[in-house]
Amino acid sequence: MAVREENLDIEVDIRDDATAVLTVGGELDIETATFLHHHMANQFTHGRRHLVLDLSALVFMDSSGLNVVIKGSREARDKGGDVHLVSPTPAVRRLLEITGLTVTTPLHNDVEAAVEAIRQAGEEQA
Amino acid sequence: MAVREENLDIEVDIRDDATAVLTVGGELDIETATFLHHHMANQFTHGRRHLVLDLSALVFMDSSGLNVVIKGSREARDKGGDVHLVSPTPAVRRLLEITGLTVTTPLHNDVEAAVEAIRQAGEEQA
Amino acid sequence: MDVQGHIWHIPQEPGAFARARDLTAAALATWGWPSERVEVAVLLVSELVTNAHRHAGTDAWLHVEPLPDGVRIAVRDESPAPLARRTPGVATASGGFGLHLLDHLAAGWGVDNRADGKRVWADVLGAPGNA
Amino acid sequence: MDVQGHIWHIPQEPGAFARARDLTAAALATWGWPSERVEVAVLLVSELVTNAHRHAGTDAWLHVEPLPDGVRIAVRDESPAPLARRTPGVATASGGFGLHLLDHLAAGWGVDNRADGKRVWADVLGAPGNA
Ligand SMILES: Nc1ncnc2c1ncn2[C@@H]1O[C@H](COP(=O)(O)OP(=O)(O)O)[C@@H](O)[C@H]1O
Ligand SMILES: Nc1ncnc2c1ncn2[C@@H]1O[C@H](COP(=O)(O)OP(=O)(O)O)[C@@H](O)[C@H]1O
Repeated sequence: MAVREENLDIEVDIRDDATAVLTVGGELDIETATFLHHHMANQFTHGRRHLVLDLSALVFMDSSGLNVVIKGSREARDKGGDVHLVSPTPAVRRLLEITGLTVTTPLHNDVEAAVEAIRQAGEEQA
Repeated sequence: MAVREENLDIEVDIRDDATAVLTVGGELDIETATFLHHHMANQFTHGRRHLVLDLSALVFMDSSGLNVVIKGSREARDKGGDVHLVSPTPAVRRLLEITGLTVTTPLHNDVEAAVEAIRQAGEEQA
Repeated sequence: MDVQGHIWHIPQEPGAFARARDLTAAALATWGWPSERVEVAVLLVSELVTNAHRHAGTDAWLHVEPLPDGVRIAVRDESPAPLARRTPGVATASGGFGLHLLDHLAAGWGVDNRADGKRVWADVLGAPGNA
Repeated sequence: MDVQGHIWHIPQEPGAFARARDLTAAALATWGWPSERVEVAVLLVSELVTNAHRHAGTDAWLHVEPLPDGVRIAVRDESPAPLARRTPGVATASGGFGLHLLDHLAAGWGVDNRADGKRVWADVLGAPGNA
């Protein structure tokens, strides 16, 4: 059997100096998790401390994927920002719920709601 | 079914100020181990720091029994003495070997050999 | 069910975890499983094969066997090193979620030890209600 | 062998461990086991029932089932608390020898977890040579 291609697609959309939306599609496991982390770390380097992860096209995620989301969230918080998750599939949502991630990490129904939440929190602070 | 009687018999024979022989018969498990420990501790209180445990009539011993022998040996060594074991049955010997106790604890074929070894060690020290 | 199950060798190579998931999903689809239950089995397979490669550090052998009311997945590795329960903490990002997922998603799971390695198995029931 | 094995409830009461050993020894004697092998099985029963009462803190259920080449002993308790490997040290008197004895004396052993407790099993072969 031919070696199976690992499959994780990430698209980045910069919304403002501090905010980026990452559209994450495919499968997030221990082999692809590093790739996502590189993308997140790269955004932090460029001053984006609010990251929105659009998970609507993510068909699989296991605890290795979860570990990287937790790691990225911690790094974002260290910089005064956060990671926001958007519309996970039912399987990914189940993982987020069972592991308690939904308690600590904001979850939104669509990308614009996430961006709006970040903007409002910023105004309140200002 | 009637409650099974726990069965551990200990006889104590004082050989000199510092040496006692404990003949241990029956079964040594978590329920009876405390009883053996009381006997050993009592000897330490009376200055006997060399204890010979004659195990030839001990038909059963598990890791709880082992733990108490280890504990007693440590206490004996703290006082400058030791615990010597004598002629365990094959089952008990297997336990002592698998757990590595035979590496640290002197084992003798009969009580007189154990008493003689203690005496000689004392003379060398003097 | 007259299918007696599958055994696949999952060597340590790129794409191994995705391949283990694909094989599992394909087998369960053949047996007529609903996708919601396939997803649970596939998640646990991913966790177990990842642990075998990453913690045991050996190749893995994946078993997928039908049960009267579900499926037993089992992953054998060649290391006797025992599993260790970790307290998974979202706050600390320390990992340890794999066994936690087994506790929550499997009807039962276990570890069988032999001198030449071990096997971690988990039972996933076929219908969501009776887990 | 047409004997299908035994299940005994071992409540937390004085003499429990001795009783578990007696029942095991009597069953194996009936099946014609040599005393040297009976001793191994009886030792592991004593370890497992002690762990159930002491660490799980619940009553125990002892299963003794014939295998084609030996016997499977299994002790069920009602606590989901997992086993923990400890490094047994003769120097430190810290205990932890029970699982070490399973590693050495059982042909294989394992833990099965369910939401309502767990079962620790061990296989003891009937003839000393083929362990
Ligand atoms: N197949 C295995 N072989 C050896 N050790 C394992 C295996 N699976 C799990 N472990 C151990 O159990 C621990 C907990 O596993 P798990 O809950 O999946 O968390 P994680 O893999 O994130 O550490 C691991 O950290 C590892 O030490
Ligand atoms: N049935 C059980 N239920 C819960 N925990 C257990 C059980 N059996 C063993 N353990 C855990 O595993 C550890 C190791 O057991 P063992 O090797 O028998 O050593 P010991 O009983 O001397 O501590 C125990 O200290 C305990 O924490």
